[in-house]
Amino acid sequence: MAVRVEAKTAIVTSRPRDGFQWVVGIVASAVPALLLLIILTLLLQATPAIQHFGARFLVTTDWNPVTDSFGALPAIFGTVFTAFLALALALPVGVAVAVVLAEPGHTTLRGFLGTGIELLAAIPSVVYGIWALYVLAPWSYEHIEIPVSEHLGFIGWFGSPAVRGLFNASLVLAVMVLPTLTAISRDVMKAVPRGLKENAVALGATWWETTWRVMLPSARAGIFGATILALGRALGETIAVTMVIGNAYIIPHSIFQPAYTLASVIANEFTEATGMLYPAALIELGLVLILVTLVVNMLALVLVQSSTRDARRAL
Amino acid sequence: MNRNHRRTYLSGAGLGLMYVLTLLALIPLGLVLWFTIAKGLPSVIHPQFLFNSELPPCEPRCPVVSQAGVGHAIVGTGIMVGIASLIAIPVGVLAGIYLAEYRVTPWSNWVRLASDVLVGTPSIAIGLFAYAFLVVPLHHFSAFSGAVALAVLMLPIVTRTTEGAVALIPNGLRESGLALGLPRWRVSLQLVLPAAAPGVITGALLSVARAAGETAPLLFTAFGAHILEFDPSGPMQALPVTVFKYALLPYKSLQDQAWGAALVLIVMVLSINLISRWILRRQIALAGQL
Amino acid sequence: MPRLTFERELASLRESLVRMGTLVESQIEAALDALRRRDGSAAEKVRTQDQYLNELFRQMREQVFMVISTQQPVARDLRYLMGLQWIATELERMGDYAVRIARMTGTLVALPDRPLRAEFGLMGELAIGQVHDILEALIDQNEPRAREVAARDNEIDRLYHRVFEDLVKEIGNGHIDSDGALRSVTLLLVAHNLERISDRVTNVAEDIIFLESGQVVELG
Amino acid sequence: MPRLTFERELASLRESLVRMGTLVESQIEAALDALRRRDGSAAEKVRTQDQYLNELFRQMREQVFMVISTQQPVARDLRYLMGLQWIATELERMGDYAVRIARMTGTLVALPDRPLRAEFGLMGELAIGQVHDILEALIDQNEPRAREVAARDNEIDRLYHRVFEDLVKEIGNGHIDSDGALRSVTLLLVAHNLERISDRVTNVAEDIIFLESGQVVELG
Amino acid sequence: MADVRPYIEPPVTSGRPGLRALRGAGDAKLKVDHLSFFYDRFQALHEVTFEIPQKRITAIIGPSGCGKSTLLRVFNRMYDLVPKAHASGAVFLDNENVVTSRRLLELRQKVGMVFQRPSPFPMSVRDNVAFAPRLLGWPQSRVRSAVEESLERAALLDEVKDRLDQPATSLSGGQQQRLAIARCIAVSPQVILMDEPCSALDPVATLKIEDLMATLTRDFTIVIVTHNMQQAARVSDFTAFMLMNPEGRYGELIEFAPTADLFNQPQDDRTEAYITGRFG
Amino acid sequence: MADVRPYIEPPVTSGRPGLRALRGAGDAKLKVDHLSFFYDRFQALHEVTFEIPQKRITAIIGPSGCGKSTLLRVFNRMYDLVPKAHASGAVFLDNENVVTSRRLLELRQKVGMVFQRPSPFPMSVRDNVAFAPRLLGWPQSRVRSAVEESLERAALLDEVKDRLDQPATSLSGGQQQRLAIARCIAVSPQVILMDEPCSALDPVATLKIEDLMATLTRDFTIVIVTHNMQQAARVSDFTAFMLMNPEGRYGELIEFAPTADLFNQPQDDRTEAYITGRFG
Ligand SMILES: Nc1ncnc2c1ncn2[C@@H]1O[C@H](COP(=O)(O)OP(=O)(O)OP(=O)(O)O)[C@@H](O)[C@H]1O
Ligand SMILES: Nc1ncnc2c1ncn2[C@@H]1O[C@H](COP(=O)(O)OP(=O)(O)OP(=O)(O)O)[C@@H](O)[C@H]1O
Ligand SMILES: [Mg+2]
Ligand SMILES: [Mg+2]
Ligand SMILES: O=P([O-])([O-])[O-]
Repeated sequence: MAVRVEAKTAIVTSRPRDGFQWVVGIVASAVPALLLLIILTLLLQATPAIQHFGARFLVTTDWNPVTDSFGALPAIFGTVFTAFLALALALPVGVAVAVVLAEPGHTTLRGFLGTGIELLAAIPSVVYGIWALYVLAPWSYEHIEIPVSEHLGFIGWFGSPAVRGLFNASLVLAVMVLPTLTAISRDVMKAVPRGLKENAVALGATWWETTWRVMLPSARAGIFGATILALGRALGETIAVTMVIGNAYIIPHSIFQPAYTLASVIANEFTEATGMLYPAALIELGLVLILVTLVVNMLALVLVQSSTRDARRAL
Repeated sequence: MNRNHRRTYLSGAGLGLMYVLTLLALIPLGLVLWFTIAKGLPSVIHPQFLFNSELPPCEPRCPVVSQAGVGHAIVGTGIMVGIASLIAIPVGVLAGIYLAEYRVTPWSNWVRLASDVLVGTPSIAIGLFAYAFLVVPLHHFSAFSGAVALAVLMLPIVTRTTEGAVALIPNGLRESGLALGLPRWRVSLQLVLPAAAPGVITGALLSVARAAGETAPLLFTAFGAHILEFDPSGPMQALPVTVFKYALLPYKSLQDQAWGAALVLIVMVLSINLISRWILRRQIALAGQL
Repeated sequence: MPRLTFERELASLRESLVRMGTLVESQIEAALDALRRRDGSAAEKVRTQDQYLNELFRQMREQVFMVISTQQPVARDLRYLMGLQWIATELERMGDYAVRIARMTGTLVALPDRPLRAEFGLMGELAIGQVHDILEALIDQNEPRAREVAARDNEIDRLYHRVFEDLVKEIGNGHIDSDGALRSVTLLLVAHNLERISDRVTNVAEDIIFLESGQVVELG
Repeated sequence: MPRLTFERELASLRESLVRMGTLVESQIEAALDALRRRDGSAAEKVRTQDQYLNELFRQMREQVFMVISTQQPVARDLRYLMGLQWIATELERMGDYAVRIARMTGTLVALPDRPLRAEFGLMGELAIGQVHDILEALIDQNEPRAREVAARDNEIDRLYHRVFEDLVKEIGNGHIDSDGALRSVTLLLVAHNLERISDRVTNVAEDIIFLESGQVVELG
Repeated sequence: MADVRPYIEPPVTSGRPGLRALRGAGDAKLKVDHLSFFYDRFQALHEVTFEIPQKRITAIIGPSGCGKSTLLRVFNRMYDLVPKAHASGAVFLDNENVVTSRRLLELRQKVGMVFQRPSPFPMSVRDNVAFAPRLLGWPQSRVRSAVEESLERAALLDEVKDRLDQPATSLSGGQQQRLAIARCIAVSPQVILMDEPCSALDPVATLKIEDLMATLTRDFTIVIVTHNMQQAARVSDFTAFMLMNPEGRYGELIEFAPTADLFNQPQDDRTEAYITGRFG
Repeated sequence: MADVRPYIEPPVTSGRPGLRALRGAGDAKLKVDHLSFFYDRFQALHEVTFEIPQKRITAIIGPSGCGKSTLLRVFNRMYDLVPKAHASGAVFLDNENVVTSRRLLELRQKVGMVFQRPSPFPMSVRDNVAFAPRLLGWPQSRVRSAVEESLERAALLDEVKDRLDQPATSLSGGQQQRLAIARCIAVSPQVILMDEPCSALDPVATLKIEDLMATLTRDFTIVIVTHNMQQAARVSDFTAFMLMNPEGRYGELIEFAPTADLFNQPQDDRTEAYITGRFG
């Protein structure tokens, strides 16, 4: 009886502290710490520019180390434009690949395709760069840009073709984000419980109907997330773009014209950057870039996680 | 009846279209590989290309001199990636274990978010960070700062892949271990981690491959050098940097040099990748049985 | 939630049991009829009808097997099934008594005719009434009714003993021929069998109480 | 694969059945003993012992319930269980016969002593032998043996009929007093009960055949 | 009662008493004829031959890996999803050989299937049921009535009638399984195949489904694969017992009989060993 | 036989016949005393009180979600894995209160657990069994003998004695489950908890495990959670029936009794409704 009283008073169960959790937890903290450190450092280094230009920095267009007047708008424009154009090109293909790769059962063809796509991801961007510079760009100049500008030139957007420019940069970017797009989309599609497909088929749905009415809807959010994630990659991609975008610090009036992106400006000019404001301005560009990608990525993560969670619940 | 025929045919057509698009996606791969080999091989076939660290003489239209090589770049890449791995892999693995083993704690969610964001952070920005963090205080470029930049790049990759591999191990294994009266750390390190080893290794390899291929973080940290360097406290050449710098120069011989380096790089990276994929497949098969 | 299949099976079991009951009733009635009317052929008919009864019983048992092995009943359900089966056994036995009475009728018709004692009629009425009512009690799951019916056993016992004593006295008073002797003894056995029937009814009552409440009771 | 628990349960069931059998055997023997020795108290003892038998039977049934509801036997297993239970019922009834014989002994001791017919001894021997052997047949799962034992029924019937006729003749030859009448009739009922016992043995034999082979047969 | 007495009709002498017996076997809906099945090289079924009676519940039991699911998946050609899988022999559904049929869509509309996991589609309850009808291009009105009716027949309408537009994933496990059944009967198939439909459910939900099956037999022929022998015994009218052939390593049909018989007088010793739990 | 006759000892009058009855209840191993359990705010168990007898099999049955697994996981404090989960009340194992105990490792060695999925460790059969003993720092010889003995007791030795060094994943599902049992008894616990140990197995493997459990009771106290009522009936000596309280939304113990009694004369109507399948 006495025992019972004692027992009923012992409400919360005593948990011995888990040392292991603390150890690994602290080690793991390195990651967020690092992220913070990066942002803070850049912020610190960029302060001169930030103080000097303030918000103007984001909307002005001239970039003149001599007069120390810097504006980020053209770079921002180039970055965003190339990224979106690249996605527009990559998305349909990417989803198609994902659908094919997500098919159950392992056939040699599909295995081959899968490996291929992942190798596409493995190729260093600099290699894409050199290939784009010497192979892709000239080819697309001859066989895409010229014909298009001949027929649609009257629309200013399609005039004045050039070997190095927005369009070709987007083209190589599209190739480079394709693996990200497919990889994640495929995983999301694979996460769709096999039962769904079987049920649809058993109900007399064709492959096409099964895919479009059941599989893709289940994976919708995830695929969208994948797209955003790819967008993040496209925004941040440096080297390949730098090599084919043409390095012109302007807001072009044609998608074929040379331009600049945040990353490529930094890559090209940082080492020569001297003085006080110039490096700071470049670093501020970097800061802008980081913040943009950070927002985009978080958005993407939320989407991917939610979708895979749905899939798990449906299972 | 009739309708069903139509549906069947439509479905077939759709499937066909999907496969066509997929093949389309593979064309760039083929082209990249083909041109890299075609343009790189002429340089690489000279055996000394891999060992010498000579620049080809660079007047316009001078012939490729057979002393030219990218040995220094290969060594540099090796050293920097090595150092980076030493920093990133242990931390990454432990962090990954933390994320997998303590999935639901609020802190682990923050860590996970951070590493995902870090994965998405542009490498050039990481380069800037390393520059501001190490080069500026030390007042000179150094391979070490480059290695740090690469490490920052690798860390989140290792973390997430490790987490994935460890999380792949069914919970029953942990519970069984704990139910036998084993302490948590033994279960995690001696039971779960070994089971997940192949996946973890894969993650490490992938991160290595990624680091080996990166240019942007090195541009203003390791900066590059034209001679064979072993001292990490000084500037150092790396393969991707070689490709980037020479490719943009208007000299045929240097461009060939770049193509050659590109070929070496791609072979390195792809082989690492294939190996890791092979390991990973075994991992998945294994985890399936557990 | 009802468990449709099982309920159906139970229903059909109850049904066949009632069927058996009705048959037994009519068998007993027929047997006594034959006895009263000294009708050998009618008695014969009773014996053939008994085949049906046995067949019904066989099926009943088989069905109980089927239900137990396929529905895996427990607790009340199982009790109910077993109870039904026990009752079926009792009914089958009652049928046997009817047959025996019929056989004895066969013996009696061979002997010179003499008026039949009133008690036999009464006992018959009572027995048949009991069988009929106990079946109703089963169907209405009416436990008190079952007890009541079982209680009537005493009535029959009383009659039986009276018959017994009278017959013994009749025998004992010396002047009786061999036919008379055989007749008396046979009638005595008839009475005995009627009495047994009502004992069986008591058993049935006990079974009903068991399958309704799970109690094992000793009536009478 | 044996299904240990179930086998254990079956074993213990068989055991209790044998127990019942032994008890029944001794009950019959004791009852006849009392009859032979005209020992009222011994007869009384038989009736008290019957309590045990009933208790054993109650337990047996309960155990069968337990096994069915917990082990969900099917096919052969279920048949076996049910068979055992039916046999138990028969044994319990045999016990009742012993009790009735004891009761009649009670009646007889009140009457003047007279030598007992040899047939009773014989019938007793036979009946007990049958009970004993049928139980062995059950334990050895020996079907032919069971048939053989059941066949002995005729022997007892023969004796029974002889006793019956003699008694009827005895009554029929006129000069007999009331005591004599009562005695004869009582003895006749004793014989009847012995005969019933061996009928029951036949039923047991049928049950054994059923639980071994699943065939429903009609012996005797 | 006096009138009945003289005329007692002879009792029915059917071997299988009870309601199910009285309903008898009826005629065959699926004729399985020397059916063999191969996963690429591995033979899963060998020369299976039996007839599945119409509007009855036929259970397929047997130890794991003996080919139950495989057999079931032949009936609606689900195995087409498995590369390199092929069958020999024949399965006749109304004189059409399923195995060689090329009109798969019709076949699968005629032969519905319910799986172990309900896996509701990521849409509202209503749309789940309306899925197949819409594919068939039925007019709105007909679709609507079909939804109503199917949910009704699946004994689900009352529980969900005010949640028709909520996502189907919000239903409980048992409800989801009944939804799967409703989804399947929406296109009014003739045969419903069920592959361990209750093994993911708790006893209560299970019994609900079992009762539902009992009522569904009015209109449908049901074939159910189950690990749970008691379940087969409880719900089915006929039972097929399959076993993996020890040397051949392929599944065979050992015995097919009315359930009551199979569980009381199995003809084959292996069947007896299995149902009495003395197998292996 | 002649000698027995005159002396007939009065028959035993135990309410529960059969071997299991004869073994009687013995004394309690686990005393559950007003145990309530909370997943953070959600209450999963309410004031559960009963005693688990030593060296007997105690089954816990009840509909899904009534808290069976939760209860089981209190006995070896597995719930520590769930953050914010806490219990009130007491569970005494030899007068030590499990709920407040701080010596978890000893506790879990004393109270082993077997799960629904066997989840063999990714190593050889031998190492699976030897894993825990080794880490507990037992000497080689003792480990070796422990392995032998545990496999023997788990009725697995004969089947695997020539495959001891093959990966455990190569065993069949049933063998894996028995391996899990062997692994668990290798550290010689006093109590073995089993959470639906057979629900992933086919009937044959299931019966093997059940027989094994019957033999294990010689040395161990076994507590098994199962969805399968028949199984509980078959294997257990005592049964606890739990139910989710309709308004309170928490699991309670409805009835605890010897299995034979619970399945023949359940005292509570809810129990009867559940075991006769008329629940819900
Ligand atoms: N897709 C497949 N490819 C190759 N073999 C398969 C495939 N599916 C099943 N098998 C094999 O075919 C045999 C029968 O499988 P099936 O699933 O029909 O058995 P089952 O009786 O349904 O087993 P369970 O009761 O566990 O579901 C098994 O030996 C299995 O290994
Ligand atoms: N980790 C958890 N966090 C919160 N609630 C939980 C958790 N685990 C279980 N529950 C809840 O506690 C209740 C009891 O769960 P538990 O698993 O013990 O039930 P159960 O009887 O084992 O069910 P089942 O028979 O399906 O295993 C359920 O309502 C469940 O939703
Ligand atoms: Mg299957
Ligand atoms: Mg549970
Ligand atoms: O059938 P009885 O001999 O018991 O009347």
